[in-house]
Amino acid sequence: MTTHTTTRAQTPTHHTLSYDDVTRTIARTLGSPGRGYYVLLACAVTMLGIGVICLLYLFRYGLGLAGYSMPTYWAVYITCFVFWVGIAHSGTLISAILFLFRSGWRTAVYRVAEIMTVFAVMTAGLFPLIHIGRQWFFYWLVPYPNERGLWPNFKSPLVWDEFAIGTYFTVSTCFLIMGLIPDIAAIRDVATGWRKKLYTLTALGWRGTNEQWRHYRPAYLYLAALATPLVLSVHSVVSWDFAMSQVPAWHETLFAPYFVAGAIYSGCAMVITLLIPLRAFFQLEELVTLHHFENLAKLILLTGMIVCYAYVTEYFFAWYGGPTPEREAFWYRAFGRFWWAGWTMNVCNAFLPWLLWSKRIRTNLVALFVISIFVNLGMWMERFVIIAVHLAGEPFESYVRAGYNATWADWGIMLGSFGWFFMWFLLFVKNFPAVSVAEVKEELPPPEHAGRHR
Amino acid sequence: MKLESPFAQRPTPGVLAVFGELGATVDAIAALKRSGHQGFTVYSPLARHELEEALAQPVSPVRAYTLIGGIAGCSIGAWITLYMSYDWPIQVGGKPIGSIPPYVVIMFEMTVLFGALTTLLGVIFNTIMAARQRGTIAYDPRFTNDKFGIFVPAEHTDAGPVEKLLKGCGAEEVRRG
Amino acid sequence: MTHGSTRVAAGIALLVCVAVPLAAQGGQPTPAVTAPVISDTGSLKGPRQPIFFRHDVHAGQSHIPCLYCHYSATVSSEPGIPSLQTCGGCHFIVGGSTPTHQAEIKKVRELTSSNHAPEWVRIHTLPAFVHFPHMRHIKALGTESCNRCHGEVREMPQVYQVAPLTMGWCINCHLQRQVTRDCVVCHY
Amino acid sequence: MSDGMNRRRFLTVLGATGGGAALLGACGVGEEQAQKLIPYLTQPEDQVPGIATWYATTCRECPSGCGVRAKVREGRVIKLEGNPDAQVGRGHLCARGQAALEGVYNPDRVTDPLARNAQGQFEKISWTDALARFGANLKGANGHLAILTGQESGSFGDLVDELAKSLGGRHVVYEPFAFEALREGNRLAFGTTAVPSYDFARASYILSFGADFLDTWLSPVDHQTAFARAHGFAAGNPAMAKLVFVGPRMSLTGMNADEWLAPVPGTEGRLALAVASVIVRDRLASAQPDVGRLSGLLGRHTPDAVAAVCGIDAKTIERVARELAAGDGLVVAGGMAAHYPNGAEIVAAVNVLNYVTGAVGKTVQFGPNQNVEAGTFGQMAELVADMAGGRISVLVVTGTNPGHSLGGAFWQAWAKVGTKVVISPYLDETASAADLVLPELHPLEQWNDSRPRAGVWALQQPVMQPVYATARAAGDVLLAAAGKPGSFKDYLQTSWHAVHGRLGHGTSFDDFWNDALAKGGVASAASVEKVRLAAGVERILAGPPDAPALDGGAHDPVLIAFPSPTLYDGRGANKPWLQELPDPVSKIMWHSWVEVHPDTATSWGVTDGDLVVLQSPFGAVSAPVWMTPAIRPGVLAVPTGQGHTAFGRYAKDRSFNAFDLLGGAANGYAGRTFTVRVSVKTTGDHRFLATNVGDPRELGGGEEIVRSLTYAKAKALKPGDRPFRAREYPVYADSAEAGWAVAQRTEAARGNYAGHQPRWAMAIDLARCTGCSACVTACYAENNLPTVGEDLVLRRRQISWMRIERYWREDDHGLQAVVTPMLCQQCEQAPCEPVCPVFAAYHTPDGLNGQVYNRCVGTRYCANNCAYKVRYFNWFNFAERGGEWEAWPAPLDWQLNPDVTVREKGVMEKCTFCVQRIRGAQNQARLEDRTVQDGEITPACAQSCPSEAIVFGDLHDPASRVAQVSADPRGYHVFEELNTRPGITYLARVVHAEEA
Repeated sequence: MTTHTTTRAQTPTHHTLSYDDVTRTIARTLGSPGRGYYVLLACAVTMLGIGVICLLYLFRYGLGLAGYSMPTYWAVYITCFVFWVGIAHSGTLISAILFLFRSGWRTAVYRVAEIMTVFAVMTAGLFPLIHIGRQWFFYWLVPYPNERGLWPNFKSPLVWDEFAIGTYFTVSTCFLIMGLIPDIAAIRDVATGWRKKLYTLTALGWRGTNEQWRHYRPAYLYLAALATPLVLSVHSVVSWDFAMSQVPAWHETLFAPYFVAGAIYSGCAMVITLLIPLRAFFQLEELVTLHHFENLAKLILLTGMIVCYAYVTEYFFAWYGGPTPEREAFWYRAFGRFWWAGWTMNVCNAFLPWLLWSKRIRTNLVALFVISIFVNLGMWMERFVIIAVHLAGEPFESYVRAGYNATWADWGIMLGSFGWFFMWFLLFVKNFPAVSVAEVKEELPPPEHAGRHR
Repeated sequence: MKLESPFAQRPTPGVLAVFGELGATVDAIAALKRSGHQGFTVYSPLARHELEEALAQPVSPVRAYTLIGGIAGCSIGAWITLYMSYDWPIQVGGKPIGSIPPYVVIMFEMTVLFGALTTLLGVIFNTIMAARQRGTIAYDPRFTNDKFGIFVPAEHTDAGPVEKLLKGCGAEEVRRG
Repeated sequence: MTHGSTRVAAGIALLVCVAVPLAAQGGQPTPAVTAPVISDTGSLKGPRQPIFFRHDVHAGQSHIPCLYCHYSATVSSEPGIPSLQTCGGCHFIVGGSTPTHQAEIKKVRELTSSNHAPEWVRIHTLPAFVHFPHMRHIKALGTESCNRCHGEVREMPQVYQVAPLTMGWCINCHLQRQVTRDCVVCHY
Repeated sequence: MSDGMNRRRFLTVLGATGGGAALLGACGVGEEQAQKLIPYLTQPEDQVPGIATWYATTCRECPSGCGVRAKVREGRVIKLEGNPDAQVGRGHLCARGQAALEGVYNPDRVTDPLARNAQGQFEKISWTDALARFGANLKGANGHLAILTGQESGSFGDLVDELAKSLGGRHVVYEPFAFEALREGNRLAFGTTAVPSYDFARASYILSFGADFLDTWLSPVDHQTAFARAHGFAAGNPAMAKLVFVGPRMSLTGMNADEWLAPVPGTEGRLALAVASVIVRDRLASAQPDVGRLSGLLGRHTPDAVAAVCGIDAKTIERVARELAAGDGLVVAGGMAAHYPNGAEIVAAVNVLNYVTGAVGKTVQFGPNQNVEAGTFGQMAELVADMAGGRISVLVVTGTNPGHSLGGAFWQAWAKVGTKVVISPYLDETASAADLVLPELHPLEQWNDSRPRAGVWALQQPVMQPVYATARAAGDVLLAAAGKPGSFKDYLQTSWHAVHGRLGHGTSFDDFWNDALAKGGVASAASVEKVRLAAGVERILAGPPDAPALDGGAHDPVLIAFPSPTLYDGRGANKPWLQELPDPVSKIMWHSWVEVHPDTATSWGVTDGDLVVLQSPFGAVSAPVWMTPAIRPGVLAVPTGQGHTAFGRYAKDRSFNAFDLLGGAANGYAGRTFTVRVSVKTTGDHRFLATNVGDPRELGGGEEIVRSLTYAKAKALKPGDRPFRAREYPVYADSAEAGWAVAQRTEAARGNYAGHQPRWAMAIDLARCTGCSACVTACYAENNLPTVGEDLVLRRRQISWMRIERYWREDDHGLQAVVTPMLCQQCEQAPCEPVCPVFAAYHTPDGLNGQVYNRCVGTRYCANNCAYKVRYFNWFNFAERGGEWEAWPAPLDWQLNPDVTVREKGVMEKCTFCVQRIRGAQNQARLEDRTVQDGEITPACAQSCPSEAIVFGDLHDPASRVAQVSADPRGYHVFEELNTRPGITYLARVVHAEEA
């Protein structure tokens, strides 16, 4: 344990920092916001507004306003759903799994990742409600005792999904709150004015006594232990929404690991996309260093390789397994009407990560930022290909194969979802510590006087 | 601090020492233990294994909450799926009415959900209780920032030796609370 | 001979036997009820109908079986609303005892002569996606079973809805009687 | 719906019934309900609320006059089906006939008499006023009067004749597609203008020269039933007729041919003679009397000589001749072959061929003649000339719409006519240009009769009270205006006294009449007459011109205008069911197209949907290209029916009018020429074809959906064979799979599922299915399917529970078109069911895939998981009053079936095997304390199918017909490898093709 500490202390990162510096740096980020912040917030709210208007139209006139067409019964909305769920994955991965692995570098970034997780799930959860035909009956999916004596069908992957997403949202939120308590307390003790009131209430009376730490530490560990299988399960369940069906290119045993890897892949990319501007914005350079970004980049590289492998496997088995519909589907992905989508996804997700083998790129923020954007794009496109394109290229009933064109209703609501996400994100980072206070301190050498060390 | 009223406690007399160094804090704890003091409170802005080792406290009951919650969740998951299937048997796709494999997913999710909730509630309950424990009256905002602290409950009569002991261990400041 | 004339003749026939109390008692499952004199119709339950048709007088006091007017309930999914001609069958002769009755009966005759049908307010309504075959239920429960869903109409001066007619309500009965709960039996 | 319009009865209909529920349910959200109950004043004696009444009448959607049974609920006719008692149709009805319903309830009917005022605008006038004016016109006409009607083979025709005579005018009959060539050809060959009846059922080899006897020619429904008997494959049936279709364009009939020969347009006659010459040369058929006369002349038409002319190689001609002579041959000529300037000669040549093979008197029967003799295009042309010459002062038009099918010349002449009176239910082109428009009752609302065939008297009776009480029967109007006493019904009955005299057999007239009403008519066998070759027949043999001279540039491509199988001559265009019914060949809806062979298209550099301008000497149209292998390269074809300039919201301004390209002059046989040479100009423009055909598949398509067997292979099959059996697991796994399956079933057989249950199933014989699409419209009518309109069809949002899929197969036997009806397969292990989160899609105890509309939340997962893609989603609220996507603008909603829920927006729907009919039969059986008998339940599609290709019943009852048919060795399941265990068994189609 001691050696562990020292090695961590020797990490090139914060050897100059004292506990106080950490508290101050992070407390500074919560100051009263500048104009830039309000501009961003306004943008987010506007996007959200557009989405809401489109949504109202959708409710009034029906799903026909979106681009759906037989046989493309699912399209942009479900794509966004899977995309956001995917984004939500890196958060718990970093905070839970890396916590269990005791990898110290997570402390500086995990809070951002967790915030992202919670709000991404919040966003994702909206889409299943938006995309159903009679949104006003969505609650029929919930097993509640009703006058008709009817229950939902627990054999349906959609019900699993509802449970998985619900659980994931709750647990991620618990995790976030857990991590926040000591930090809010820390901020409380340096804050003034109404913020002090706010933090005093939200700190739930935390004072860092040995009693509190005694319960807190194991609780955090158990949560992590619960969250870890959950992370892996959630996107597996989401992938089963597809894998449980018999649609060629959906019906694959590979899907669960393939989706989980993809999710972490896109999640880490999103963390980078958010963290780079945030770091500059809040001047967190001392806390969030290149070292962290490189580690994230390595995660992207790893998962990217898995995704790449999955793509290759899909094609290989379509050819090797040999059922015509399967081959049909993958032929369509590569050379069909939507070849461009297929190739965007291949390039962004399977080829781009190879760049990260080079340390120069891994440690170049600009390059990382650009790559992360493309990874996000690619992962959105992957879901679009799997969902919309493979439905359009109906391989069984060749007679109904048809094109698909998204409409303003699709794009509008997708835009709204981004607005929704960024609105919450911005509101949060300005009011609660976006970087862990207590845990960053754990990475620092404890204050000692020279010569008294033993 | 008026604002702490929701968590206000009855005052306890005692000595509060503020430490700038971890090592000193650890020494003080050891010293207090040696001189037979019980129920003193240690403040630290972060969790340090040195402190835990020095205090050697009993294991937290939180793990029990997690376990109970998990088991409860799993069984609830099993119950709703099976009960609801047989309550109104409806055939789909020629599958058995109550078929376990798909229901495992629900059971798993419920396990995690309940496990996590009980843990969080448990820890919040415990920490708030801890905050209400005697001796936690004297507090210094720096304890969540960069200082460690020890509060030893002591009547005025025998506060002197405690102060000396803490000073001796390298407390940066010692005051009566 | 058309339905119409059948009804007139049958009406008169029925009238005759109703006139004979014993005959009227004969085979009636419910004891003879004498319909109360209603002074304040405003206080009655149920919506106000264009004609103050008193089921308690017709079905209760006079023991006219439900199926005499709602004759198609035994053969069809629809119970049907009697045509004014059916009313005419009896009120061709019966003019009513009290002035209030006479007033209402006058309405019937006027409507008939002026070729206007009264617009009865619908009381028992099922959503359009539910198909309720009356004849199946009467076949199963007997011709006197109307009250199981419609309540004791025999005692209602003005008809009002008794049963909630919700799905759960249907299902409970089906469960008790152990008949099918299959969705597509009613929903298609 | 004009307001005062018998509102009382409308509400009556509503209130007294649950029908009201469905009806008002149509106004938006499904929960809505009738809130007022309006009883009948006088209970109609034959109407019990909730129980359908059936009336027999006669279809007037085309001249063939099929018998119809109208299903009436609460005073509204809600469905039309074939009348089994009728001589014509025999219980079946084509799509056009069934769509007559949307004629009655058409939202664009004329409700009041309209007169043109000073400003040239229509204004409503009272009937008394209207009749006064009309009467004055008739009197004032003093002789310069013409009454123009459509084909009227019954009393109404006679009445018009009499009136015209008494008023000194004349009665002209105008049918855009009359049969002049047929009549003239018969006269040339046999000296009679009678049109015989053709016994397809008896033929073992059918050679059709352009005759579209399955789509529009003479009596298609009858022909199809008979053809299915002859051409369908029954196990152990030694003879299965072979159909060879000769014509430059493959029509629906051509699609069902075992062999398609595409000669140079207009040379069909030579081809027929060549075949005849081979038969005579090789004495293939027993020599007929005075064939000797011909042999010499026939000698000129040697296969080699003809081959060069018509582009069919000599070997084929020889083969066809031998095959034809081998059995009971039947050669028919019509359709495009009879639309050339030399159509009559072609028909005559074909007659000679029939004569030579000895078919005349056997499969070609003079005597029970088709009654299509009234009126020629020549007479119409004369009338137009007289109109132009100002010799007509009063023109009365009823039952026909010349304004659509005749071009500019007609309109110029029209302007010269003093008073134009149109008696019509709709404001079609002619009516909207008239001076006086009198609202006519729809044929389903008025009395009439017709004699479709010698020996057949079909009665037409009103099946419901008029939708618009202000409309009147044309007969009554004419009688009243002419000041004659009595109503048209009296006139009808008088004329029926004559029939009674002939067929009454001593019964009282009332009994006779009522019996006729109940049966839909009376019939007497017409004796077959012998015919001999006419004297002038040599003229034909001297040889019809190789190819006729056509109007237009000599080197321009030939264009064939053919009657649309769905819209016919355009009279179907105001019916959304027909507009949204994919054309059986092109599968295009809501607009018109020009058929171009891919080679030709590439040479022009155009592709599907590119707009080209077709310029004929008579007019020009801009038409979207549809590339199809089913047409001879260099030949173009366009359907008639679209391009209306009036005729209501569904017909107006759609695509182009093919008639604009045709000349108005009568040709040699007093007929109209429907072929013309057109110059083609490509425009840059493009439109998407409104079709339901999917994008082509890279790796082939349709093979596992439509299976085919050669005749020889099919004959060789023994009971128990399963040539198409697919297995997805090895043999040794059988027992395990069986055990597993048993375990699954027992685990699943709880609650409602316990005990013995029926398993509703269907068998579809693809050897009989012709793709005529009657079933599709039947489904629309029975199940309240909304028509979504062109825009949504373009977005692939058509809601058609039953779709007829058409694939092309190019093999060494030439081009084959294969069709199959695709509908919900009602799988036993349905992929759609388990994925529904709310049990809206689930399995019913009687083996259906239930779809509970009111439970559905619309996740659409079921549709994704359905390999057959037969689930359809309500993207919008198609029942919203006045909504943008309203499918049933009043009073179209009166056609809604009260037994079927009108689906709300956002729910999934699909074929239910007509579960409402199943429940109906079960309820009836329960009332009678018996079980449902086999054959008691017939889904709408099966009922309508003219080739009787669909069998429905309980698969668990081994005695049931469906169980037996499903056991046929030809039987297979689509995508059997998915192990969904469908309830629908397809029987592979059988093709005549020489074994390789």
